[in-house]
Amino acid sequence: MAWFAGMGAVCRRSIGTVSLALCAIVLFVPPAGAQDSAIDTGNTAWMLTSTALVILMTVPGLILFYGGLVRKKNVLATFVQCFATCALTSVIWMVAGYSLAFSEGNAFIGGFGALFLNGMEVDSMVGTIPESVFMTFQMAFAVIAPALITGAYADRMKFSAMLVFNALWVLLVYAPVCHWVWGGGFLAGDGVLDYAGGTVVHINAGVAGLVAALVIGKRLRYGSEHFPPHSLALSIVGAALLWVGWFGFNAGSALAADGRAGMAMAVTQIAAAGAALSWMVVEWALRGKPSGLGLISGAVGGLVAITPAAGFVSPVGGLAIGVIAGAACYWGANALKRRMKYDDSLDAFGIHGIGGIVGAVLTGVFASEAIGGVPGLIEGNVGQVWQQIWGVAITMAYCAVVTWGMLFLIGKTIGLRVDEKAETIGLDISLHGERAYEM
Amino acid sequence: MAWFAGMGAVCRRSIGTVSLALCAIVLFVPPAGAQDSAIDTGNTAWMLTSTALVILMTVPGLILFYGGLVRKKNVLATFVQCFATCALTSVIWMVAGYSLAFSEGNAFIGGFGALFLNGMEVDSMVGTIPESVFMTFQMAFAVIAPALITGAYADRMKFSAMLVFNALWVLLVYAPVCHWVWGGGFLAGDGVLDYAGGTVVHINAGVAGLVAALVIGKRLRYGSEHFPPHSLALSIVGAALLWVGWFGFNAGSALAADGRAGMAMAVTQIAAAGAALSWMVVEWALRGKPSGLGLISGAVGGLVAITPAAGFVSPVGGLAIGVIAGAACYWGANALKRRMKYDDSLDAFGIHGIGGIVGAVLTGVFASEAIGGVPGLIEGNVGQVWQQIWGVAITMAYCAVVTWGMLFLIGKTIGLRVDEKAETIGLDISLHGERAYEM
Amino acid sequence: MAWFAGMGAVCRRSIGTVSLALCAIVLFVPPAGAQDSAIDTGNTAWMLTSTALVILMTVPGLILFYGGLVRKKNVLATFVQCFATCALTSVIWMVAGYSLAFSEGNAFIGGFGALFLNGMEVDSMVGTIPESVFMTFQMAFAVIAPALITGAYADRMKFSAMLVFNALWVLLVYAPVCHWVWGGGFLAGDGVLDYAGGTVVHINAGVAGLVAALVIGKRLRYGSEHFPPHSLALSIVGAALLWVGWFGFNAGSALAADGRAGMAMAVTQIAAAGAALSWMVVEWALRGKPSGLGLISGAVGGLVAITPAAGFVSPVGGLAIGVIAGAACYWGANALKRRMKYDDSLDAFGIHGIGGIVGAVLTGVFASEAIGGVPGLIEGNVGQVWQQIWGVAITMAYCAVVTWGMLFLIGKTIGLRVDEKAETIGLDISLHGERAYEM
Amino acid sequence: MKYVIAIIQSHMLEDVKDALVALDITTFTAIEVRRFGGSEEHTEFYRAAEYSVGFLPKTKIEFAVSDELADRAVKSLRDAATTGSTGDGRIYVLELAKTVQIRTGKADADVLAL
Amino acid sequence: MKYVIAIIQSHMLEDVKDALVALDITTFTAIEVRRFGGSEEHTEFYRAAEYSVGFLPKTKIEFAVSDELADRAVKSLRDAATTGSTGDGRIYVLELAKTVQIRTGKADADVLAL
Amino acid sequence: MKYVIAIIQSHMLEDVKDALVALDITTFTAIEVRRFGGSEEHTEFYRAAEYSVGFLPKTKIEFAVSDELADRAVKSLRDAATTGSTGDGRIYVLELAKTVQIRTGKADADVLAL
Ligand SMILES: Nc1ncnc2c1ncn2[C@@H]1O[C@H](COP(=O)(O)OP(=O)(O)O)[C@@H](O)[C@H]1O
Ligand SMILES: Nc1ncnc2c1ncn2[C@@H]1O[C@H](COP(=O)(O)OP(=O)(O)O)[C@@H](O)[C@H]1O
Ligand SMILES: Nc1ncnc2c1ncn2[C@@H]1O[C@H](COP(=O)(O)OP(=O)(O)O)[C@@H](O)[C@H]1O
Repeated sequence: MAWFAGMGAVCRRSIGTVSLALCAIVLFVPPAGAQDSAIDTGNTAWMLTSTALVILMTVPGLILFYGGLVRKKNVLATFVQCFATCALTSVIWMVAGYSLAFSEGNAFIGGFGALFLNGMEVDSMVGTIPESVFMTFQMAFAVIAPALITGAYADRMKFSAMLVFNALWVLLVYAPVCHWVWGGGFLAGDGVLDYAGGTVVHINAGVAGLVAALVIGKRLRYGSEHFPPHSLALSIVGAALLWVGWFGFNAGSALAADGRAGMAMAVTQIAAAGAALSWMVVEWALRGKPSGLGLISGAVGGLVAITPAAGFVSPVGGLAIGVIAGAACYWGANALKRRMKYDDSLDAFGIHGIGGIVGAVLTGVFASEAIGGVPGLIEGNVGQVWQQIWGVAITMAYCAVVTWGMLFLIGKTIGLRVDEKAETIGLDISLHGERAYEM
Repeated sequence: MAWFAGMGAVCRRSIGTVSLALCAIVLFVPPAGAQDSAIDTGNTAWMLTSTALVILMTVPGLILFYGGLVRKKNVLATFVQCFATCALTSVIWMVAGYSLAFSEGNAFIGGFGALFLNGMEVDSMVGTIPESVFMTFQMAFAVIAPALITGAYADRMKFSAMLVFNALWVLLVYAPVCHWVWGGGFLAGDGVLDYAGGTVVHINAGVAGLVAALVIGKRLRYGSEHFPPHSLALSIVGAALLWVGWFGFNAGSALAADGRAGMAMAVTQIAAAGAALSWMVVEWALRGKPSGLGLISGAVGGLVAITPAAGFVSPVGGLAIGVIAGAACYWGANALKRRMKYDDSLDAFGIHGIGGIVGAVLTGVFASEAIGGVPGLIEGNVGQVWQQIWGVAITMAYCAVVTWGMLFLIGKTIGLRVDEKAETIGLDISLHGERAYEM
Repeated sequence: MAWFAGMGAVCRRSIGTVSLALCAIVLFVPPAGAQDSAIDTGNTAWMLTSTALVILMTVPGLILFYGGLVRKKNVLATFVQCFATCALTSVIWMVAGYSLAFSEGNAFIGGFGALFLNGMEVDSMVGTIPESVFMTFQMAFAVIAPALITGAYADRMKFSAMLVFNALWVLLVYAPVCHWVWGGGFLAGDGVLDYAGGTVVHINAGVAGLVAALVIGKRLRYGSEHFPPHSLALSIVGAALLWVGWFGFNAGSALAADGRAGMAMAVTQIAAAGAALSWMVVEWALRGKPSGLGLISGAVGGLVAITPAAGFVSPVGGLAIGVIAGAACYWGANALKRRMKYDDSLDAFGIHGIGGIVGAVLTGVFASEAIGGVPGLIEGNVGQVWQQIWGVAITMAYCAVVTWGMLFLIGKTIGLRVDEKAETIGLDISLHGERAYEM
Repeated sequence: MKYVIAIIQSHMLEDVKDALVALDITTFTAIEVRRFGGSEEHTEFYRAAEYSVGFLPKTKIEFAVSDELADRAVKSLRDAATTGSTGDGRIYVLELAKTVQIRTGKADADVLAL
Repeated sequence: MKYVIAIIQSHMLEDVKDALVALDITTFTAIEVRRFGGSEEHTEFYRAAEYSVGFLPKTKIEFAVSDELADRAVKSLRDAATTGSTGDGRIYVLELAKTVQIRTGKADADVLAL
Repeated sequence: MKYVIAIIQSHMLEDVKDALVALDITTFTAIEVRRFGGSEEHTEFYRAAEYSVGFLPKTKIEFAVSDELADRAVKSLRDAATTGSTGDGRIYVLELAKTVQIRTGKADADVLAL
């Protein structure tokens, strides 16, 4: 995807203000029919692998990360939310999401030309890889975004409402924003850099999570009762799988097995490491002990922050982004959350939202012409930071408004929240008739 | 492997009834010595990855999926059964299994030319990949088939009997059937389509499981006592790993990183998603609640069903297969099992057997000439369905008879089942002297 | 890395005693600037994948393997030790470790030319892959070595002391030894074979673990109280992930997706299987029951032993190495440990040390000219065994002395061990303020 | 009133439950415990560690009954929990001074009916 | 002296703790138990297996008090643990013959002060 | 007869077991409990959540003895369980009205010999 964003950027820089329309043409990914570029089996091999790695992030990565953080009575429900989101989004994406994001449309949204993957043949190509691989890789991205949101409303949302919400959200929020950035839409045209989805996936999911947490309201007895994670062991394993899968997310966004993919992988590792250490140090200093939860929260925050930057910054830039993001996410999941008094249960906004925003802006700061072809603030291109902020702002605004509207409608019809008794007994028994562990 | 099956099919269609002998020659994979085709590093990279992914399916995927479903006192024994099967089968395969499946032989079974991998050099090739990679990929397939069977006789089989059974089964059931379909045997010659092992692995394992469950008998107090899964959390994680690993299983069966591999990966994801949703909907309608166990059972059923079809059907065909398989496996693991009153503990037959049969037949229905070169029923080729049924029937018959014979002999000599006291105390303590969890 | 080692060996054999200086030039990997060799996307794809697989070994593989073996009160601390080591080492490696290991220096250590990855551009190459990929792959190796050591001092080391120790150890022990073998140093020049790090990673970590266990002393109540693993289920899952990740470790060390990588993968699978069975049989014979812990300990022992041999031995050689290593590690983790009365908590030495030594020596026995270009004892090259022993001896001696010195200094300053109360309460609460499981 | 504690084989819990319900004892608590019993001692090995362990998992159940019902309850429980083999467990009957139903606050509530 | 056993809703543990601490009962033990109660029975399905289950998780707490404090302790506990809905649980008060503080060996130590 | 309940440091279980076995008390039940004790309270943080927690894991053991053996059993147990530091726990002795061995049905069976 860097490929598109990078091209968008290059485009704009050379041809100025008329870029939008032109880029939309250049960048457009034609899913309907084969291109004549030759397949590169090496690139294809890496993209097949990357797709598997991105699925690994959601199931079982996110499942374990989130599932470990909830109370014992809601473990299975949390697992099921992620797993069902994976299944549902895959089908939605195949039916219409891919078409809305990547088929020929306008600057705001794609068209209906690729409904049911119409036009995707065995030999259709996107660049040097088969379109089927590109489509599945994008599907894996579409899967993880709504799965991330589940962290915000964990422990209290109706399962039916969640399914409806996720289906609508993928079609009306994710697909358009994806189109803006990677499908030939106006954001890439404007020169906003987002290598692997900091804006499309993480800010988007983080903001949707914040809105959902506000609309749905706090968990019962939030504040008065203690909700310790039922198993940090699971969460650490989940974070580790997220880390590993993220290599596919970031280095896969090169759509190739080349030097830029390698550089993206290197900075991913470095930023995650830097952020884990940075959160650890801040927590050790402020609270006297470095916690396991802090370490993994920092690592995930760093992975989020490096996502938009991966193919644009040098290793030293990656380290800087990681270190800053670790501290910023500490603030987001602690001071900010306490001050604002919303109950974003598992910090979908505190980590993915804040990490995503910090990463998007810092991409504009640390971008290096030698790496991704676009200089950032440090190399004298002050404008890039403003472009990044513009991209963040428009995404946040759009996402917040549409997400709020959806939740409002669902709330008025199906209802968003389980009743008090179900919430007290726990969602595992009340929604799914099972427990996670048999005593 | 699609490569072979595909060629077999093409072969047959063009040269008619003399195909068997000819194809057997054409398809034969010569493990004894280098071929002169050039290596493709991209294809090789993907096959190395696929091999790792298929191993991931057995350990830890299947370990967790099965281990979570048994009672606490048998967790470790279930883990050990899969792990030991992985070790034992690898050695058996290296010593003789590979030779029996893939070295030059007749239409029914391979020869002894590649015992101890004799003739496999660093530069031996199979198509565009090194033979060592092909052999290890096939080894991973041979590992998972007997590991799947363990689900049927979980909680009561002797460990020693299990080892002997698995060793014999790989040599006398798996290797021949593998030879029939992929090693130049008569089934591929007959035009039976099995892209990634629906027949060879899943039907084979499912039927063997059913026979084993019948021969060994029910668990003590089955029916009167409740045997809830000790940890659905583990099972969901296991199912997620199976899902991820299955990309290697299906897309790896292209033996290449090409458009067909991409298409196989896409339909794998879509069918798994469709089947998970389909089981969920059926269960929600019939029982009032969508369970986590249902969701993952459906997903695994869909993955099984798409296995023979992966490289032959379009995305829409994949979705149809998934949706049908989800409902069919629901029936297989519920109504069918209750009616027949066998105790297939973890539904090796109900899911892998039924899913495999449904998938094999539907491959004949939905096969698309544009994808895999062979049309199916929908494209007017009625005969393909009959060929598929023939493939299923002959495999089931052969597998059932030979498996029954083996179990009978083992029962008469070593004995198949632990004694009552050992079963009551649990296999963890009685067979392995350990517990899975220290209280 | 086989590439280097292999070249080293070839070098030495042809040009005799002047090899050291010459090889140092030939083998030197210039991190500072692009080479003109063309990128091979297939090789790059496999190396990107391998890097992800090696990270998977540490987090979550080793985390689970080790975490399952400790007592419930130290689970999280064990997880955190591995996770924090992963983060810290990544940063250390980027800042200076890579430079010390691989930038231009002398026969003993590299230079400072690549501090902060200075000189690594998007288009810098190492062989046919981007340098960024090579560097990250090496980083993953540097991460797992100190993580392995944590098993030796589990349950009692201060977290701060551990961080300092690991940072120093990577710079002063790991980086030099890595330079000797793969960075153009004297061991490769001497013809010592180490395909994937048996000496650099496993012997090194095993010996450091032994020294640490001796210096830090036994756990409180060791011997009088029973310390059963709190969850063998976790350990088995961890061992399974180690197994899968090891394909990246060994087959990735080819730095290419070729026949030698395939052969390395095949023997890795075979040796692991052989060793698991061999430990199982020995334990079954001596203790009456085959335990799950035994099975996985054997498998890991086999994986360790095949590491130096992977690209040099045939499948039959791999099987032999596996079978011998399984029995040898049984002895190492049982008889040897009991006799010597040190408390190497999780057998970092008993398995990684012994397995590494056995593997390194047997590489000299079973090396096959047809596979890796170097004959071993069996093919008449008696000298190779001596070279291997020399490599083992010098590594053990250097590692032991420097590790001891570091621990001595840290003990005198920060202190190595938590106090009695903290150890009794458990490190989870006392060091990190958390528990792994909420009751 | 009596407070009855019983240690039973875990797999007999269902039978015991049915027996108690038949006597209108429709609520009780159950929990997994470890039972140490010399006769069931065995040796466990974890690599070099060799250890003699005498603990096996059992289930402990507890409930309150009126004095009148106590003997019948103990008898029913015993009959339901017996397998005839070592390790079947034991029943303890303690004197119960007072019970309070939390929801209603009623003291010494209808424990017979419960 | 009395030995008090209470079965409460798990999510009321914090409130109960505060109530006991307010009476200077600063130590007690707590444990998760499964409560069988006919009225809360439900059906569980695991594929073909259908089973009626009456167990729900609750928390059991135990502590010792002097005779004087017993009634106040029971009342406070009951007030703190009440939610008003079925399943709030029950308090059992048993006669306690003797206590020993392990650290000091003191018999019948200041259980009031504890 | 007496029913003895003891809360001990988990790592003292082995010593206590040996002490009981020495008195021919060869069976008892053990279970992990959470002990709340004001003096051992500490603060836990989970991101924004800050919470004061007073629970630490302990082991609870229970067994029955004859009246004659009771005092010796309590003394042995206490001696074996002492470490001298806070949190060593406490022993409770309750009056036991009756025991039944499930396997044999014998009432008030040889609890001394057990
Ligand atoms: N006779 C009894 N013996 C032991 N425990 C009981 C008894 N009756 C109730 N309990 C416990 O009290 C709790 C609540 O019981 P229930 O009768 O369902 O609620 P409520 O008293 O509020 O109506 C349950 O957890 C159960 O374990
Ligand atoms: N009044 C009580 N009721 C129930 N348990 C108690 C009581 N007092 C102490 N305990 C138990 O005794 C153990 C140790 O208590 P504590 O007073 O902290 O130690 P010590 O007696 O050594 O000073 C704790 O585990 C606690 O559960
Ligand atoms: N004196 C005792 N105190 C406490 N529990 C006991 C005692 N004697 C036996 N038990 C419990 O009874 C159960 C069975 O004891 P055991 O004597 O082995 O079987 P059986 O009574 O059938 O011979 C064990 O689970 C043990 O916990």
